[in-house]
Amino acid sequence: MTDRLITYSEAIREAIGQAMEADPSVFMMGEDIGVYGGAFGVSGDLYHRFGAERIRDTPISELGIVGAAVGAALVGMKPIVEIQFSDFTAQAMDQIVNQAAKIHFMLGGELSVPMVLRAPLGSGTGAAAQHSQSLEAWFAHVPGLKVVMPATAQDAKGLLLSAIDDPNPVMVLEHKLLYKTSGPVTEAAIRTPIGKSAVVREGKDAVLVATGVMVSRSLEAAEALAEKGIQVTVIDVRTLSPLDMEPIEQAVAATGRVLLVQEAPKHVGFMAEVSARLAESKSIYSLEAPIKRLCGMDIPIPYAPQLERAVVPQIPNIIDAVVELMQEP
Amino acid sequence: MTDRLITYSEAIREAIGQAMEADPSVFMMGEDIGVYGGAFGVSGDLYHRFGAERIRDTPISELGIVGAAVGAALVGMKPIVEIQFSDFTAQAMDQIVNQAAKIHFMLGGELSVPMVLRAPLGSGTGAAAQHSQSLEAWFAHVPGLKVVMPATAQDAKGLLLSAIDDPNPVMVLEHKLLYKTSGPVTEAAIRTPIGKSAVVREGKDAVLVATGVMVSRSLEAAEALAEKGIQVTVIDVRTLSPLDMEPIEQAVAATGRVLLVQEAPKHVGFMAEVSARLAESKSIYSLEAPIKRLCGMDIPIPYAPQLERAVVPQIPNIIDAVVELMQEP
Amino acid sequence: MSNKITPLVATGNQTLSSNPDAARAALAAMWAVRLFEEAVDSLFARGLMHGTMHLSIGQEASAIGACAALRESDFITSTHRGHGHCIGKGADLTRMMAELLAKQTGYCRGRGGSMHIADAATGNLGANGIVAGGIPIAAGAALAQKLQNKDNVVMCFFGDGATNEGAFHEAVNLAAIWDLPVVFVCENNKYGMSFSTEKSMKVDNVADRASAYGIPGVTVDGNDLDAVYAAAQEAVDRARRGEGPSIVENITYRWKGHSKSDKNLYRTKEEIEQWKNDDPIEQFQDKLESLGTLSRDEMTALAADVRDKIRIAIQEATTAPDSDPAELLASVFRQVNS
Amino acid sequence: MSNKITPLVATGNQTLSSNPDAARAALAAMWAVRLFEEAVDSLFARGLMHGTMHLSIGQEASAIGACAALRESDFITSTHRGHGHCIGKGADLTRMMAELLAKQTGYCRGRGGSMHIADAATGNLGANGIVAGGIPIAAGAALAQKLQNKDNVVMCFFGDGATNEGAFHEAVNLAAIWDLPVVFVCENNKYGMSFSTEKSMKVDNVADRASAYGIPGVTVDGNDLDAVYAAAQEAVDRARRGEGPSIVENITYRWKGHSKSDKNLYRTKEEIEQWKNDDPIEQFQDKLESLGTLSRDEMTALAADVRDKIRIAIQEATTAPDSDPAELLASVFRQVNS
Ligand SMILES: Cc1ncc(C[n+]2csc(CCOP(=O)(O)OP(=O)(O)O)c2C)c(N)n1
Ligand SMILES: Cc1ncc(C[n+]2csc(CCOP(=O)(O)OP(=O)(O)O)c2C)c(N)n1
Ligand SMILES: [Mg+2]
Ligand SMILES: [Mg+2]
Repeated sequence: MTDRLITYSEAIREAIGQAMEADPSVFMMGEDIGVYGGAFGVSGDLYHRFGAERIRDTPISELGIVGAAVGAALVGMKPIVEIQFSDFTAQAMDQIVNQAAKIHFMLGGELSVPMVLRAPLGSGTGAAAQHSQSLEAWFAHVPGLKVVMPATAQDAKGLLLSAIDDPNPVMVLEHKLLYKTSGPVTEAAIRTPIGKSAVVREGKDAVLVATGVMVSRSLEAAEALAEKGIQVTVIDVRTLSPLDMEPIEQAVAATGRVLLVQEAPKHVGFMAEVSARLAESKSIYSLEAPIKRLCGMDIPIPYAPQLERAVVPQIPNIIDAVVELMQEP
Repeated sequence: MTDRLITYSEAIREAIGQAMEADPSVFMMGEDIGVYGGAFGVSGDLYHRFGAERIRDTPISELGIVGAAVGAALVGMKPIVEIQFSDFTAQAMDQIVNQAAKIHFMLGGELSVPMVLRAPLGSGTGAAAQHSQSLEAWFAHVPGLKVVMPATAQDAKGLLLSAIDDPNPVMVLEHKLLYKTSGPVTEAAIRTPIGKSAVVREGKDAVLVATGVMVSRSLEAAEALAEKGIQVTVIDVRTLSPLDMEPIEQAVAATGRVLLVQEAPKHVGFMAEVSARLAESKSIYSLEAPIKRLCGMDIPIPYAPQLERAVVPQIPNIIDAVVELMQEP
Repeated sequence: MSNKITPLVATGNQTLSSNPDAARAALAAMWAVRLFEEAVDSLFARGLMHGTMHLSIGQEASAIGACAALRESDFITSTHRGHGHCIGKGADLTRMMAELLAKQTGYCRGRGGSMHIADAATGNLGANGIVAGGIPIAAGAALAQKLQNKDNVVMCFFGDGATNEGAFHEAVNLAAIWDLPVVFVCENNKYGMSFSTEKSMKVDNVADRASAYGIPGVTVDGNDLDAVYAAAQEAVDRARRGEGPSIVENITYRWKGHSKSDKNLYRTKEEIEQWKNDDPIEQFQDKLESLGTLSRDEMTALAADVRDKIRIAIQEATTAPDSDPAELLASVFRQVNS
Repeated sequence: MSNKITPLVATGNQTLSSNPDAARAALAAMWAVRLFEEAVDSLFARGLMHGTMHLSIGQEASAIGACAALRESDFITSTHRGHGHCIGKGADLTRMMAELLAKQTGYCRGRGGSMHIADAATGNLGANGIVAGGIPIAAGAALAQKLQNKDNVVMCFFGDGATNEGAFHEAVNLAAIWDLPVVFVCENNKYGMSFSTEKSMKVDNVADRASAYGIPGVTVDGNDLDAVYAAAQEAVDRARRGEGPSIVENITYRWKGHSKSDKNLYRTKEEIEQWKNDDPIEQFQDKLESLGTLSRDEMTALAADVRDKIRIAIQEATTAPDSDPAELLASVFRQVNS
């Protein structure tokens, strides 16, 4: 793997650029993705490289844009839609859920919707409750959608390229706090397979399963725990649907202790599914402690920085939760 | 309790009528709820009893209607919105999730949104993928929303009246297949408390936890199982958020075996949360078998009757799953 | 062995009624819609069909007149009341019937039913169970034509009620600002389910809404096949020339209830009767006779021929295999290497 | 101890500039918006404020002229660019500043920030972080007035970009068909973030969209306080008389970037400079002087007085307690017996 370091945003931009060069049917639609360069600067100079037709600025019409992507995808294009904040997918749920996700199956299989929907989720920017949600559980619950959450710059590129290749609608949920973080990213148009979880650190005492920005927080917590003599495995789920449980089950079998970490509110969140899968499989017999979850509180994200920090898991919370977990039962 | 039998629809209509007589601030909005009487006949004659102002027919504008309900609720009204099929809540997600659910908290606590949103969910009517979804997991995951799913005529009345009393937004998810089913319903304006699960049958061998139409299917399965000598407890969750785990944990402690039954697709569905709550509590130590889920397949609901039946749990499936469960480990 | 009616024939700035071939094809198509739906209605009444059903009987001229302006390579998006659009674009009657009868040989392999018939081969991107759901999709398909430098047009069907959905507003605006080759055909049958246009909007015509998007909007007698065709052809030509979208509003009426649950409490028997006297098929036949384009005998023979096709559709569909649950799980996603 | 400017004064069919009290109140309000936002801008620049920020500097006449037409019992819904609306309706400057500084004493107890300031006491139903999110809410609040037989009016503020959202379409249509007492005030500052109105719509003015709903729509110079007030007052009176909603479009311009991330790549320095020469406050002051309504000295004193209020707001807010995490869990729902 390369040791070239670029940011998560740059990796996404590079992926889009490479896909658009390779395939004229790939194009992008979104609000302020053109000369503005995107609300989070992700599309950057793509507008100047590919022009206004293929890097298409749109009015503030999320439902219309996503619907237009569905229609374009039905007749041979490969649209990439950027929704400025994942919170605004609420505006487009009909086209995402009732149209894009169902068309291939419901209409008999001839037509399909090779569409990619990119949206930044997560808190930590002081943007308050309507601009900070983590709604991945909604999409993972919808048959017909694939859902990925890249946690590194490399996967931001690799998962997006796989999503663009995929003949089905794929939701790519990026984390705002990761855009400016850097990591080694392969220059070639590499693919990260959709549907594969990744073991990003190995340890014999317990397993941390995380998504999005919680992956890097779990890794930092793991460092601190190592100093306390607790060796933890960290698994980056990467694809929420279809979900790859195998590495998770193996790690749980090996350690007997697991902590599931997500930023989203706990109640009926994604990690409930990981827990339920473990509890209904033979993994349950190798557990030495309850299956613990460390999640966001069931509270809208507040504006004040100290409040915002208080409602989602921070590194010290992860450390404490693992220490507790080691004391179980 | 009364032995007067009325249908689930009649019970809902009776609740709305009693609430509107008792409180002039209660009114209803929805598509074809007036002279048409509602797509499923629920509003029936209310239009003739209360007139066009308070039983308000609307254009086909789900987002607008729900938003109007939010606005009316902010200034002292108690709107009840009927969404013709719960699938169309997709059109209104912004107002439900980004507005109604967050306003009280996000705006500092002075304002609140005492709104009730009624919507029929579920399959079994041959209406195919866009008219048959069970989306309760979405709403249960949203902080600021309360979510109830009445499984009997009595609760259809009692939970709705509690929802109307509640100063917060409440989603009342009714099941289409239950509208024409009858049960004993108290004539007085009784309340079923929001936030209380109900043990609807007791048995020493295993626990069935169910929602919506799966409650009656579980009870029928329980009858058949009793003949096989298997005594099961059946719990009707009734309120998905806030969730009352106490009776569930007690029953699991007593029997050691549990099957969670839902119509919605399995992946990241509501029952994953029930499973995760059991697995992270002391209940896990009293388990004699894995925590099993019997759910809808992760497939859009198909039109053909035999296909439609095949993708959601039927009584024989429940019976088989319990028999299997008894053989674990 | 396909079971289709002969394709519709466009006549440019001539009327359909003045051209024997075009008139024959259009009349056959209208009969096909009428007879297909009458058959479906009775199958339903006899409990041989399940689900629900939205019939367009009385609206045949709107669907057929509009589709007559399209090329084979053009696309349509349709609605819950879509049998007419489907037939107008050239669908196979047996496969349509098979879908409604939940058969493996149906257009959706029995997964969609009446509300979801699609036919990639004839450019039918699908009926839609979501009111206004197809409008943004049509705009997107039209955007694709532009990006692919093709001169195909997308015809987007929807009802009067659909124009109150946000999806209509956003999609028509997108089509307008990007000059997309789409024709928005509003089939204004006076009601969205039970809610009349007098109540659902403060303007007289849906076409009055075009001005908000800076595009042309026309209102025509939707039961007059020639009028519908003329308006549609003009809008299609405009779109094909790259001059952007238009709204064509066809004023028509559904004779049957909205769906199976409709007791018609929101409209009077008189109103229904009055509109039945304005039968689009009768009207067109009288015109053809008076113009001498076709004789009564030819027309009778033509109707009988269509009736046979419907009979065949029912026979073939009834004996076809039921759709197969075994294939469901593998059908949710298109396989990555297919 | 409240820290407010004196309430705005309506002048019926007279101009605000012709009435010393009204002129004084309106000028003070415009200065309050300008100086509040300049203060906020520098607090932000100095890293003393977090989150993001949408400033309305340059648009003061739109917010204040419109609010001047309202009674205390009337309501408003506001936007992400809402400081002007908030002040126009009579908000406390210290509590506003405290909210932006994430303090317990802020309007939202530090939970909402700039994008969510609401003030039940002055009928401000809340700013909204969702573009067009407040429009259906305004329609609903207006419906409530009707159902409660009150003669209050709801003024709904939104931007040009918001009119491309389905929420705008659905809500304006509802207000129109039900003749609701709501005034839709579009603050057309030429851009939705970076997307110009020339690109986002094919009509010249947002007011042209009113015809699609059968309601009046007017476009006025949004930097001319008297013009804004006159249009707003007419629409408010109409609404109060039960004659239904209108769209009032104020053509204006934001001097600052859309938000903190804006590099102004989509517009020219010249354009910005040109609009700065059309300063609504300057304009109004010149007019007051030439009319002899107020003297320069009076106006200077008035501005200085507002500046003190802003200084006090910063002082009081800065020393207020930070918002308290302990109360969060109990604050998601209103308690059932409260
Ligand atoms: C988003 C949505 N809302 C409501 C419905 C229920 N519904 C189905 S058809 C219909 C009426 C549609 O009226 P119109 O658009 O005029 O078409 P028509 O039925 O008259 O042909 C309604 C309300 C739906 N399918 N989708
Ligand atoms: C539904 C939604 N889409 C997109 C955004 C991001 N956004 C915030 S403000 C804005 C521009 C709004 O433009 P306009 O309505 O003209 O108001 P202005 O900012 O010019 O005052 C955008 C795109 C949002 N907050 N909500
Ligand atoms: Mg109609
Ligand atoms: Mg603007």
